[in-house]
Amino acid sequence: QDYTPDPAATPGGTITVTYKDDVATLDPAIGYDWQNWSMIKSLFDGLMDYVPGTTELRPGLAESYEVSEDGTVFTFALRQGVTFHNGREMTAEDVKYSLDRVTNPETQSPGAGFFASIAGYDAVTAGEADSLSGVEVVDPLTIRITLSRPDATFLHVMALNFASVVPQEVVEEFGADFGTNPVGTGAFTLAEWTIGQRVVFEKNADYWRDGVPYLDGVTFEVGQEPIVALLRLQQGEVDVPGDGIPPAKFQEVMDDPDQAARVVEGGQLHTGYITLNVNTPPFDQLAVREAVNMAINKDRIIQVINGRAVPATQPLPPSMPGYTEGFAGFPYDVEGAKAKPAEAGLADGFTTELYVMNTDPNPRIAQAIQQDLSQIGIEVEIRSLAQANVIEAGGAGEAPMIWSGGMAWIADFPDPSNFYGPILGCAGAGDGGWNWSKFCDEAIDATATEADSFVDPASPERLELWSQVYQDVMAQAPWVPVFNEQRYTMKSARMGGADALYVDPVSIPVNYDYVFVTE
Amino acid sequence: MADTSPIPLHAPAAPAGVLRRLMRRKLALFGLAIIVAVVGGAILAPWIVRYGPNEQLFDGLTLQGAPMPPGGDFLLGTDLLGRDLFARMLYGARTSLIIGVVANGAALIIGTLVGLTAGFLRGWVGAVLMRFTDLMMAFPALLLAICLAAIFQPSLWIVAMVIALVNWVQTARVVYTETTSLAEREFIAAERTLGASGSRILFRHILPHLVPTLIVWGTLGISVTVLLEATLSFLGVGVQPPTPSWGNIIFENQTYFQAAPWLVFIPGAAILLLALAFNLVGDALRDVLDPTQRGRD
Amino acid sequence: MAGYLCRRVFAALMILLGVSFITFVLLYVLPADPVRQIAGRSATAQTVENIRQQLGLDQPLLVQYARYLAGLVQGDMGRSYLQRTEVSSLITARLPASLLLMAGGIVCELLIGLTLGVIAAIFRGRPLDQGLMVTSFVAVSAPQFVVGLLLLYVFAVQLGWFPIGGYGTAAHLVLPAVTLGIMGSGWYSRMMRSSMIEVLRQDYIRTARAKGLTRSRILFRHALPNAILPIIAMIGIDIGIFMGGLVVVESVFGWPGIGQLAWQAIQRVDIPVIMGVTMVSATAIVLGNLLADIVTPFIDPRIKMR
Amino acid sequence: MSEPLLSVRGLTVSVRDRGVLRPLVSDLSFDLRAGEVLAIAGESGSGKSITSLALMGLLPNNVAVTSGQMLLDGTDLARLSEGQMRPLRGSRVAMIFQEPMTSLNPVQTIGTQLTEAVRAHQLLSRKAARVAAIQALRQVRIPEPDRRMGQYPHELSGGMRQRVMIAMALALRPALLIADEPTTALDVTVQREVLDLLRDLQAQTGTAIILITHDMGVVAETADHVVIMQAGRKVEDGTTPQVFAAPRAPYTRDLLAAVPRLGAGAERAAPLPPEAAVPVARLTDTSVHFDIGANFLGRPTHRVHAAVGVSFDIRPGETFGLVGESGCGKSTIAKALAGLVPHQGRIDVAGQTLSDLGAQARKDICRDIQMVFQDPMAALDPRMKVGDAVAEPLVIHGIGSPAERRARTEDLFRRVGLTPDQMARYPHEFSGGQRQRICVARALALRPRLIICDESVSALDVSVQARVLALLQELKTDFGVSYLFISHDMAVVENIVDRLAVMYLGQIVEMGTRDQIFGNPQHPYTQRLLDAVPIPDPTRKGRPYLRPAGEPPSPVRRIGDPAIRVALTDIGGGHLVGLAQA
Ligand SMILES: Nc1ncnc2c1ncn2[C@@H]1O[C@H](COP(=O)(O)OP(=O)(O)OP(=O)(O)O)[C@@H](O)[C@H]1O
Ligand SMILES: Nc1ncnc2c1ncn2[C@@H]1O[C@H](COP(=O)(O)OP(=O)(O)OP(=O)(O)O)[C@@H](O)[C@H]1O
Ligand SMILES: [Mg+2]
Ligand SMILES: [Mg+2]
Repeated sequence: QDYTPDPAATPGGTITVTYKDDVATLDPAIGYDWQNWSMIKSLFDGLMDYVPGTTELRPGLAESYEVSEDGTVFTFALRQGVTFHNGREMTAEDVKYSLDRVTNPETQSPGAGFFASIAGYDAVTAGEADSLSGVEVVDPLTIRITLSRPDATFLHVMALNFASVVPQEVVEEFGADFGTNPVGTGAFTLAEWTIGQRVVFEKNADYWRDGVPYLDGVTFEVGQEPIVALLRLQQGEVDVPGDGIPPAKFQEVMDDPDQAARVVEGGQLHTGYITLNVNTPPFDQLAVREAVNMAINKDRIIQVINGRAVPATQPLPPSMPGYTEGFAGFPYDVEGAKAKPAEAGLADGFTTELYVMNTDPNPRIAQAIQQDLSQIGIEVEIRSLAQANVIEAGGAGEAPMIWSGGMAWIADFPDPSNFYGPILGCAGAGDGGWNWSKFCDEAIDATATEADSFVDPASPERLELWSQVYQDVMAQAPWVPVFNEQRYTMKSARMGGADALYVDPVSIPVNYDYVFVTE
Repeated sequence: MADTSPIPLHAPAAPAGVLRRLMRRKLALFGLAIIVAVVGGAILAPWIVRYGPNEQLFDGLTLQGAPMPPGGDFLLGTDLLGRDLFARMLYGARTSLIIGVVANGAALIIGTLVGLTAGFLRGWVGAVLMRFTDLMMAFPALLLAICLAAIFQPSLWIVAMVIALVNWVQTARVVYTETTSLAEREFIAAERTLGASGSRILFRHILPHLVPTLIVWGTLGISVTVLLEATLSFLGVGVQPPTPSWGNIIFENQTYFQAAPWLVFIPGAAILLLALAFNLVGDALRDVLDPTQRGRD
Repeated sequence: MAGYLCRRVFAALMILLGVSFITFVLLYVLPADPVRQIAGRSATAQTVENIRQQLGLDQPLLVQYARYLAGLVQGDMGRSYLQRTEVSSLITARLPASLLLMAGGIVCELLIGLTLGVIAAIFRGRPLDQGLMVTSFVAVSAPQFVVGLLLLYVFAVQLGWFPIGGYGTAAHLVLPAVTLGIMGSGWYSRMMRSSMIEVLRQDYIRTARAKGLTRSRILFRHALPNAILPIIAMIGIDIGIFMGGLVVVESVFGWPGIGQLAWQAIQRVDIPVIMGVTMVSATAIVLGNLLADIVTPFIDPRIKMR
Repeated sequence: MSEPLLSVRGLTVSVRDRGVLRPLVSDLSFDLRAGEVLAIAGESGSGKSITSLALMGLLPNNVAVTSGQMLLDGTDLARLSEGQMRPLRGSRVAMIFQEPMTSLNPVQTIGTQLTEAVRAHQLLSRKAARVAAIQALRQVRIPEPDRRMGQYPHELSGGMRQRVMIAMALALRPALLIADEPTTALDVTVQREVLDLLRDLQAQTGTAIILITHDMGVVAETADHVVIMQAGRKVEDGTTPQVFAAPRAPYTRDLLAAVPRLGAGAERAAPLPPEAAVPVARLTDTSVHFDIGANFLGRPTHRVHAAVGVSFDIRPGETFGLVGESGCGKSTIAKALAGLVPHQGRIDVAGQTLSDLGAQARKDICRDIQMVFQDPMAALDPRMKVGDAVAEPLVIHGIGSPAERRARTEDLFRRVGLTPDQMARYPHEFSGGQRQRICVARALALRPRLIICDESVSALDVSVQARVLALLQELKTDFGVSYLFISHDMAVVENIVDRLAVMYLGQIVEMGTRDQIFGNPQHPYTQRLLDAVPIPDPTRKGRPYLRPAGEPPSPVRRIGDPAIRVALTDIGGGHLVGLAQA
């Protein structure tokens, strides 16, 4: 058994979770924000899954799987007797349909790109085929997936929400409205959705995993200002504030021992960084980029956000495999940083722009960065804009510097490769790509490809290669990794279950399937 | 305003009289004192403050990152980045004066001009102007502001312009209504028979009668525009950080109204005082300038 | 009357057409690409292009606009880029809450504003009047977010008189409506004061006194209806101003209205939703003005509908 | 003799002006018995209205009774608090105000306003109050009282409104009725009716009336006793025949002398100015109409035929009169001539046709035609000093240097009997007569050839009226201006005009020289106008007046339905008479 159930867990009870934003969609092929990510996880299942509260893979709808020697053929044996919420039994046909659907351009899935390694993907994207040639139904309970190239992360991909199994007849019935009428195989079913007010989940009594979920239901109340949600939590009306503890209340909560005891802290696969556009002078000069790296007082920035983070030295967060322990990065050294621009012939300093998303605390962090850089003669003008405008400027390569906060990379799955391709590799450096540094080093790209071609994602050589990739990247300093944000959340007194479930790295903010109430 | 004739009919210059009469009103003096203090503070800020407005002071934050309350080293406390609030308030007065007085004033002028012309001209010019006003009124002002500010790079003057461009509409409506009824008055017909040109009638005879309304709208508009600027900052299209303005100090810190109330209530009080001060002076000015009001309540 | 209405409705439609066109153009030139948002961060250039084509965003502006209008006429406002839900269903789900809140806000601001204005007019020039003047400026200068949180904290959390945010019962409505109405009440009290002072000077008030009517009857039956006339036109204007306030108030109180929808859409450049909300709010404003124009003749018989 | 109903003893009313008490009415005493009519006459600003407001307890905030008594049935009204006074108002003492147009609440129906007056003092059901109200309306001879109850003030003519006011005042049968210039704002025919009505009602109900007026004709026809006031003091009192027959105070004598008397003008027969080659102004078949109403396309449905086919000319140095009752189109003609409203037909001013003129020429024409409006307060910008107002036309036409303009303005002020040091004051600081003189000065500033006087003296009291008329005469001889003199007061007209036209429903029904019209009125309408004029001679009281049946016909017609034209025929010597057509 990969997971030992909590002996104290008792079934029954419902909980209330609040969110500021409305739930966008519950269609697993489309939902891609951290709010609906965990909801979809509880409504749907994929072939693969994670051990609750960890980043460890375990089989999901697949009972078992086999990988061919060269790592390009995956054969999954499905569980028997798994039914969708509508009562129909799930088969291999459904798995194939689901993978075809998510890659079909008409679905407009933002996750389609994850499946690029499956054979026939290119034909589907180009509109030449309706169906992935690499996905074959062997028999109703067996499915075989052939990759066009080895992909060490493929099992993680199959654990993504995008790979969730959906029933064809329901999708076709609702068409584009499947997102508000989701039917899956998950631990919960959707009972009610009142737009702008609440989404209610009900326990799936026929869930294929025994004993879970514990809760009879979960009510998500949306449109709640985080600060109000916390007030309600303090009044006992809310069990989990989905948006976490608002900065304005953090100090108050931590100063009260009773409340502080209910705060849960955990790492997350997140890095906050500044991109330096390597195509824009003077950031095209390494010395300048190094100077910026050395000038940032990360401790002060962390102090400004009430110490809710740890300083970062490299792109990967510490809990990610492949993280280089002991890598010093660029230490804070104002004097050293002052000397650098002179090397690049910019002794008098220069003026540049820093783009930042306009929600607290990002503009504050930008101002701290601004002050740090002014110490070494770099005058920074801040462009505090709406998210969409920052992404646009970053994609178009117009932004010399961007503070990533609010749009930052939170890993889709716990694998080092997830922090490279689109944001540091050549693939994302094109116009509109998410590689806002526009950093593109063929040699490093080659190493990354090599690392991804391993069959075993956890093999030490592979992790070694990734460690090397990120060290090489840092040698070129296209980024200033600033901090790795810690996740702080709170729960009501009646909530039970291990703390890890509340800071579940893949199921933020709560793993609804495994938490329970104590009264 | 009433004394618009170029003929020096009187030896004693009118302005001096107006000023003297203004001076006699205690409330007006109080208002004037506040305005002078704010403007003076804004101009002389560099010589008054001990810290720069954007200086993030090491002592300005506790180890946990909490701001300092007023008193002690920092007269009005510090903000969430450890900056001296007093310095930010003084420098912020510059921005807020530009928004609340210049942009709001511009909006008032545009609104008045549009409302006046439309109300007076009737015909197709008036119709077109009023339909345009109706359209602008139906248009969500905030959206327009966001789009304009996003299309141009946001800066103080762009923001001021945007605010002026979206805020004139209500004034125009109100002025329009008043102008149409004024234009019906007999003394306007009398002016016409004298051969007075349209612009003369508008500016010499109708405009002065709008002064009381304009004072109410103008002074209430100060708070509204200063807060609108802050809303724009909040939406990412306003005055860019770290430039302080009273409005954006409030908006940056509004969720902290319990943890650090001074960051919200001090700038809030400042906006209120400024608007009040202008109102006091405006009210007094109206009474002094309007001969028909003298002796009445 | 019917002819008057026909013409007003036609004018209103023209205004809505104008609003839709301007909004469309502004959103078109806005520096943010909705397709990027849809496609997600790992999308290839090919995918982005595909989506752009599917949504018709590669077409010239006028073609796009014509398509939008054609849809609009059939009641189709398109689908949200981000939620993939029909805009019309998003709006219909949220509109009643917003209308309720707006109605509550208007009632509050009128109740507070007119009362204070009348009191100030009666006590004009005295300390009470001056005190009310300061109050009205406080009302206008107070940022709604802070006001909302303060009210929530005091009346819901501390005193427990009202629920902490949410939607449903009349008790839920009180605090948001007051928050929304406070700013307007400042305006109305100023307007009402001057209007009332003007009316109290009129000859017919003297006539009423000469008839030996009681003070309250003179005030409420003779002065008030006349003083309120110039205010009615303001209520039409107000709906426009409220749209901005809705965003803030709805988010503080977790009120499921279109303000929150608009806010999210603007943050993420969800063009069909922005267009939809704009059209709905413009319609509300135009209707509000129309209503004000229709109501006025009932209060003031001198005004004919022409 | 019985006890007086009202006894005013040593009444002094003062205003607190910048901390100083200034008396407005000093030491006023008079008695009034039940069933009597007391007239208070005197020039504008002499304290008549203040006295009546003091009686009602409705003085403005800064004005108060400082000494004296006002005993009504032995109760001193001056000592009553507001709370004690309120029940008396309306039930014991009622008042009719000067301005019928503004004294009724525009947003309430006549019925509501009447019944509430009744119910304020009597415990009556709504229904009973309504019956009482309808009864009151019937009493003041308003046709169809039931329907009127549901109408709003603006739907009634001025005369009707004043009747409603009277009905309201009389509904509770007060012991004392104060009527403050109840007919000044009405035209002669209506004035006539209202006065007759008051007199009849008084005879029926026995209410005592205080009638405030400046019209000695009205006094002579209505009052039993007269009090003459000047500058806040009583200068004379007595029974009406006494005062008229043997005025003691010089002021009374002046006042009586100033009263224009019908027929007095005939003695002053002066030669008509000769017909010139080019008249100052000539109207040829001029019509003016206003379109009102709207169908669903926004097109108008009805047309007000305010002036129809009007033709006349004004010779240099002539005073041409235009008479007719309210709404007959007199002002419309004046406005068309001044270029304020568009017209059909042809108007020539000093040989130029108005409709052919460009903007500049139109402006220049203003130098030839000037207008003096009816209400001088309304015609002056309240926010402009009067000196600036008079200099304004000079500025507009760019005449002279500032110093010259100032000199000319001072000169104009002297001409109209004001002093140059008054130039720095604002209009509200003058009396009505003075304001009108300011308007005349402004009209004269450009030395025009024609001055249009639209009811310019109607609102002024007799003595001031006489002064303004004298001024006009004087200016005519000095500058040779012509006048278009518009009035509804036949007595005034007879005293000043050379020729006149009588208008009815937008058309001229009779036109000729003064002698022709007043000596030999032909058209029935002209005759009615003449009959309505009150005669300032108490010995000739009780002259019968034939009331026309119903409301006058309306000038409003459907579009496409042209007005019926009146054809004028010359009955000799240029005396044109219109024949009423079937
Ligand atoms: N509220 C006031 N404050 C100061 N002076 C006033 C006020 N009301 C009236 N007066 C003055 O009192 C005097 C008498 O005014 P009142 O209205 O009684 O005159 P009147 O005889 O009725 O004149 P008219 O015939 O023009 O109505 C005038 O000189 C006027 O200026
Ligand atoms: N702008 C207008 N629109 C519509 N009707 C009008 C307008 N001006 C005047 N009238 C109408 O034209 C007719 C003539 O009006 P005018 O003012 O010329 O009468 P008047 O003889 O001067 O009356 P008064 O003695 O009351 O001044 C009236 O029935 C009036 O209601
Ligand atoms: Mg009077
Ligand atoms: Mg007239």
